Amino acid sequence: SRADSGDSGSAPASSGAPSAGKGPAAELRLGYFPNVTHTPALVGLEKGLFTKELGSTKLVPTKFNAGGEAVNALYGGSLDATFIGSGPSLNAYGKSDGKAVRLVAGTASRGAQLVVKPEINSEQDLVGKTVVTPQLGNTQDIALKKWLADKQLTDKVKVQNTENALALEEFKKGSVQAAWLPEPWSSRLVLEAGAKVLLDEKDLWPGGEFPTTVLIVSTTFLNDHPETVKGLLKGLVASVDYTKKDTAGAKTAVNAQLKALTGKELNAATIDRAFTNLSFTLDPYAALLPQLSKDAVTAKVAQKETDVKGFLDLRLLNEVLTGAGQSAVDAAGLDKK
Amino acid sequence: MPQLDQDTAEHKTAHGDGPSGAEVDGAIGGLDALDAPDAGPQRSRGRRIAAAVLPPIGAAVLFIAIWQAVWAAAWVPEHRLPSPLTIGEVFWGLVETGQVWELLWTSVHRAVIGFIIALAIATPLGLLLARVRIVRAAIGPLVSGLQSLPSVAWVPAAVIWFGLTDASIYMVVLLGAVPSIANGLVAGIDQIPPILPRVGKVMGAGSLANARHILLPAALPGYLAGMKQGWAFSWRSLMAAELIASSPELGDGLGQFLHNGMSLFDMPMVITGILLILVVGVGIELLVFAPLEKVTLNARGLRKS
Amino acid sequence: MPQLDQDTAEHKTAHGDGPSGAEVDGAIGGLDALDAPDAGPQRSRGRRIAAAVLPPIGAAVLFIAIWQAVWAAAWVPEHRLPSPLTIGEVFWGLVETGQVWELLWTSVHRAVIGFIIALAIATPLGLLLARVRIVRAAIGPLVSGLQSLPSVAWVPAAVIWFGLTDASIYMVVLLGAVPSIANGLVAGIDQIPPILPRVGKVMGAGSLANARHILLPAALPGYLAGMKQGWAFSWRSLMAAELIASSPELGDGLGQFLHNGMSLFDMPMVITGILLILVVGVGIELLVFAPLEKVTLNARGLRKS
Amino acid sequence: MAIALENAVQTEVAVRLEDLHKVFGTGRQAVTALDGIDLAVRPGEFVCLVGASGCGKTTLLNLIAGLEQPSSGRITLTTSRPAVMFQEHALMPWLTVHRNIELPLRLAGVGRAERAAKVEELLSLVRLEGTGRKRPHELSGGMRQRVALARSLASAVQGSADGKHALMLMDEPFSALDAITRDLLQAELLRVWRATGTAVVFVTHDVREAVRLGQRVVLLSSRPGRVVDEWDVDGLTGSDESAAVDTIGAKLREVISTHAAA
Amino acid sequence: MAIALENAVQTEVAVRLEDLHKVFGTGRQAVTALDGIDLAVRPGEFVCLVGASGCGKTTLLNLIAGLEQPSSGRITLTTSRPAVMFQEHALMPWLTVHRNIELPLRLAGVGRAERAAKVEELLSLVRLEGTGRKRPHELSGGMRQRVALARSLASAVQGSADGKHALMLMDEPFSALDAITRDLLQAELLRVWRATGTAVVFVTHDVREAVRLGQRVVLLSSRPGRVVDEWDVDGLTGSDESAAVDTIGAKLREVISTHAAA
Ligand SMILES: Nc1ncnc2c1ncn2[C@@H]1O[C@H](COP(=O)(O)OP(=O)(O)OP(=O)(O)O)[C@@H](O)[C@H]1O
Ligand SMILES: Nc1ncnc2c1ncn2[C@@H]1O[C@H](COP(=O)(O)OP(=O)(O)OP(=O)(O)O)[C@@H](O)[C@H]1O
Ligand SMILES: [Mg+2]
Ligand SMILES: [Mg+2]
Repeated sequence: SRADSGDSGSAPASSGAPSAGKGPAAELRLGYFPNVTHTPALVGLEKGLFTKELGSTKLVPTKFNAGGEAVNALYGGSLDATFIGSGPSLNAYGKSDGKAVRLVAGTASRGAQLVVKPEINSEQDLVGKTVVTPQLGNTQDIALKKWLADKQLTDKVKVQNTENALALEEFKKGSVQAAWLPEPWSSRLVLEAGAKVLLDEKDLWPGGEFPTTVLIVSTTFLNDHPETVKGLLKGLVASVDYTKKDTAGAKTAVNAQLKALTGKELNAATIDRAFTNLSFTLDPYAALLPQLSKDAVTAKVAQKETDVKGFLDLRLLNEVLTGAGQSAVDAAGLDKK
Repeated sequence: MPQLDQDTAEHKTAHGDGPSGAEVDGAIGGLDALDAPDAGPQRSRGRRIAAAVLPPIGAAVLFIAIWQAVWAAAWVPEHRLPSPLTIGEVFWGLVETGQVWELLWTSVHRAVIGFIIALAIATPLGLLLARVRIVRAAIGPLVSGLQSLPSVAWVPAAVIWFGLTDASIYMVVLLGAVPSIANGLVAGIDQIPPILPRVGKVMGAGSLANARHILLPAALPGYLAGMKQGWAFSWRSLMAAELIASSPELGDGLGQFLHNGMSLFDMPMVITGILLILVVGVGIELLVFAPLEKVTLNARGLRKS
Repeated sequence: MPQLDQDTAEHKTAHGDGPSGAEVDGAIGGLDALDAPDAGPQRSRGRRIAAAVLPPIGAAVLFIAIWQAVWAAAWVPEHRLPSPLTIGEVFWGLVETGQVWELLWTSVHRAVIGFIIALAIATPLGLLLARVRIVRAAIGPLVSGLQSLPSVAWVPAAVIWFGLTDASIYMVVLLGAVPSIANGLVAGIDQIPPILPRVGKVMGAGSLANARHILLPAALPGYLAGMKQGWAFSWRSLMAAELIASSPELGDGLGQFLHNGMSLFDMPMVITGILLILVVGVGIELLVFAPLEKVTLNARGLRKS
Repeated sequence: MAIALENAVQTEVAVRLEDLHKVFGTGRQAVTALDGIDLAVRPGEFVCLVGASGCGKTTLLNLIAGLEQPSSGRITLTTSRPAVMFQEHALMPWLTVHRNIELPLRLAGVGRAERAAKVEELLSLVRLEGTGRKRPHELSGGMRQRVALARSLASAVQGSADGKHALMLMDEPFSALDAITRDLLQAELLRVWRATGTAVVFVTHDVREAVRLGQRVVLLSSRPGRVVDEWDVDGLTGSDESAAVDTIGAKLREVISTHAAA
Repeated sequence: MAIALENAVQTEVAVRLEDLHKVFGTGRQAVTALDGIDLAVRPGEFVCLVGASGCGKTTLLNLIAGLEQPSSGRITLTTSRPAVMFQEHALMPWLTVHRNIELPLRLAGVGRAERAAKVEELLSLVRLEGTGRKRPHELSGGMRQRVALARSLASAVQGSADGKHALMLMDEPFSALDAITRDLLQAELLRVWRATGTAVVFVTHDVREAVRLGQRVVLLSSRPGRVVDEWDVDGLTGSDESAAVDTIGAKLREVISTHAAA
């Protein structure tokens, strides 16, 4: 039978304040994606906001192309923290039986829309049509499938997973008629392919907010180097503040990063529209996480609900926020098992 | 006493007295089998089948045992290395729901069709490349270059031309497999002893008859090796092509299954996917290529039974 | 008048009177070159180089011309099929910023290192597979099966085991290239006329000397073909591996560049990426494999120079 | 006009070689295999070529067969495509004995039944009844040579079917056979030759064989290969025959020793 | 004890074959190549094997060389590893002539300078001076055979260096050579044989050659291969020699015709 000792290192330190750990880490390996939904990450990197707060700790930013590799890298210990979609973050927590990762802050919310061909005016018009989402089990995929289930359209609407750029191309050609996409792709479909918005996902959530991007940290790293994580969070707070204050500057910073990372920037109209649909906040909207986890089951991308209790660890974030004179965010009781 | 000396060559065998010396040597001697002459008298049918089936099964059992041991030792957490049992369960789940047949059918029939088309294109292409100097000079390096293009590179082009249809998938598969098979054939033809095409020529064989009666059969061993590699390319390209999109029209194949496992960070799903792909690969090798190879080589007296 | 008849074989050649009959035939006759005997007297150095360089350049020019024509006809919208000029501009941009050298260097040096390691592993593996019956029976089909596993399947495992390091990338490359090279060597060895190892044996060559002096050189043509395919595999696997992540440590390679183009559906970038990859593929073929092949075949009298 | 003229001159010639040169390789490595060969073979004539090992006999046959291009000089054939028996057996390793012999017949489009009958006949002619289903690698050296002989005879018979003069080129066809089998096959070859009126160019290193079989014996010198002498040996018997053998042998010895000395 | 006893008996024997059987294939396809061969070769003895094409001579050599396993029976060698010259030339196509001949010396670990000297010596022995840098495909059939001869001589010289009796197995080594070259090389072979005291088992289809070279001629019958007769032909000359040739030839003819009739 299987010995259980191996995982002790990653046992949650849920009681008491995070202990002093092993002092600041030598380096922090931070994952992120070249997407506008990761704006605070991109701005923080572009403006050097993380480095400033991390002091002697060397920041190693790592750009990922897919969530899978980022989570595997976290699992494998070659990544310490990453910005990631809320859906995959839950998955990363659940698949490691609640051991590998902790959510330490929100980053962005909202910013996903169901955009359709102009002739589609209601959900009933979607019957027999194809709707695209970016990837099986990602945030928008779950949202669409949950929504379809609610409207009892599950078997009447075809769901196709394709990369965002391909979705745009297919939409232009008319081989797909609708897409549930995150920014900036919903904006690009509207602006470049004449799509119209049938539904903004924020309308489905009470208060109009839901987590889109969050910051997760490897549990081991959190236990060993709380100061470093705190530094990272300070940088993130600064970056979110900056983004809110100087939207134009943030847009420039994002485009600069995108240009460097992918060789292409977003055009002004797209980034403007994307920014209006997104909101950048440190609140992970913890209260909604259990619902998201339920939705995954409803959407049939997970067999069983992930128990999200213990997933959050917002103490460091709240320390930073209160220290900066801002209001603390609520963990909705999910910071305890 | 020279005959006590190591160098003294003494071969002793008697008809039907159990395993012949050469065989036992082969099993024990490892590398020494490099020099073992063909085993003497014929072995029984049962023993021959056993000799073919036991070693791979032994290898598989050994592999699973090591895996189980590593897992039990819990060096790595469960979510990184699931136990063989977990995989077994996932697999069994696929079998129970019948999904496994759908996955296999979707991918295998596509790969087979793609491969056959590739063969039909690559064979004349390979013949031209091998025998017409100007064709070789003009596009030979290009064909080799194409081989090294990753299949995903063709995905955008395929989608633009053919949309999200099977045609796109076949295009990606063909671009993977054709250069490989053609190159294999070229290599095979290059190695033909020059006397054989000359024999064809003096017998008055025209270009086509020469290709049909001399070049292709003479190049067969190399051609088969190229086909094997071509099959690998088409199967791998298919896996890449199946990632283009998952949609009800296209149906789910193994590539999609693997990809879904990776998007959901579901290691058991990923490993099951890998094993399924491997099973297909090994199965095709054992059922198609190994027998073909054996027949080809035996007919030419190139391999000891 | 029998000599006016088609069948009358009449060969007429005079020393140094311009292009020999065989050559002209070869250029005009297309498929008939299948039967053309080797061109008579030696050609000048300049003409030989021209014969090597002109056809591929001609093919490239033809290709670009067709492309430009299709683009000019505007059958497909610009964003799906950019003009050759646009590509030229993107490419020039890469050259001006020096980025192209970084991309090429990162990918090519990784591929070369990976390939060399693969060669070092695959050669003994191939020898064992080819000559030790039990090894072949046990893991032969597995090696062929591994070949058909898409590289991306290894990515999760590689990332978990080796993290975001070059080691991960090399693991993916090795798993792609080793089975292919080993299989090529096995195919090469299987085709060795059995008399040659026997000659080695009667000369008292031990296992290693036999491998070194007889098997490897005798299998060289087939081995080279396997190496070529192995290179294609390692290059393709590298493209898959480079998608894992990009960080300052890992650097950006061609795979990453291509992926960026694809995730934006930016056709000029995609096509530039494809062309760069192709250039490397064709370059390696022309600079490494083609000369090696030529030497190997010529030494054996297998190809008319 | 030139053609018509040539035609008139050549009606008596099956193969005409004029000032034939063949050089292998280039520069310092060049080997002059043939250096100005002039030779004419009449239709139905049996010519034996003898010469030292490496003097260019095989090269000459290859040139006649059109398998190599002469460096200079001119070859004219008025016959149908020659049947060739190579010095190496050159059997297709993937075909059974039966199918190897059948191959020229298949290529000529002969029907299945006729092919089978022909192959059986040829197999018994070369004393290999019952080995039709074996592969070349299961045969002894001499057996392979006999299969190659049977194949070239099949090819010859086929070639001569189109009404033109036929031609056979044979390169040491009996070298791997024991004396008795060789005697038998020599007799068979002569029988086939007489029956079909095929011209034969026959390379051998056995002067006795050359004299026994040939109507004319041509001696090549080596390095460079030239025709040094010819003997008419048609119909010689008894002591005439052995005298011819001795003469030719002596000349051969002389040619070789000059070469060795040079 | 058995070993010691055998030892005493065998000191006079280089090769001993006892009731040797060799069957190729199984079931209905089986070919009995050798059917109870008993033969002993003394150290330093020159034995010639003759027999019809396909009677099993090559098979017998392969068994002695350890390249095939007998179906039953027993082979005992008291010599060092035999040097073998195959019926096919079996040259390594990727090696130059020089390197082909050098190969056995390299494998035996002979130093570079010594190897080069030895190869030059052997090349001139087989009258191929100056062809060292050519590849096998650039040679004529007879030249290839001579290279193979030189290589087997290199191997023999090497094999005998360890103080034991040496053994050479030669399978029709002169079959592709013209009469003159053959005479020269026969003389060279005899010289080497006398100088080194090597036992030789020599397969040939030329009875004259067998009588000229051998001390003993062994005649194999074909299908199944058995020893039908042996002749002591040591030191025969003149008319004795041609008488022996005639006797053996007649017997060979008789054996072959019985077979053909059966
Ligand atoms: N492909 C080649 N390349 C270079 N040299 C060659 C080639 N073929 C033949 N030669 C040379 O040409 C000469 C004549 O060779 P050829 O094979 O015609 O001799 P041959 O008379 O048939 O001899 P043998 O009786 O030994 O078969 C030889 O010196 C040989 O080395
Ligand atoms: N590998 C094999 N498989 C099957 N049969 C074989 C094999 N090798 C030899 N034989 C058969 O064994 C018999 C003897 O062959 P072997 O080669 O010993 O003849 P040989 O005496 O050397 O003849 P030759 O003078 O023609 O070379 C032949 O009938 C041949 O068909
Ligand atoms: Mg010759
Ligand atoms: Mg033999």
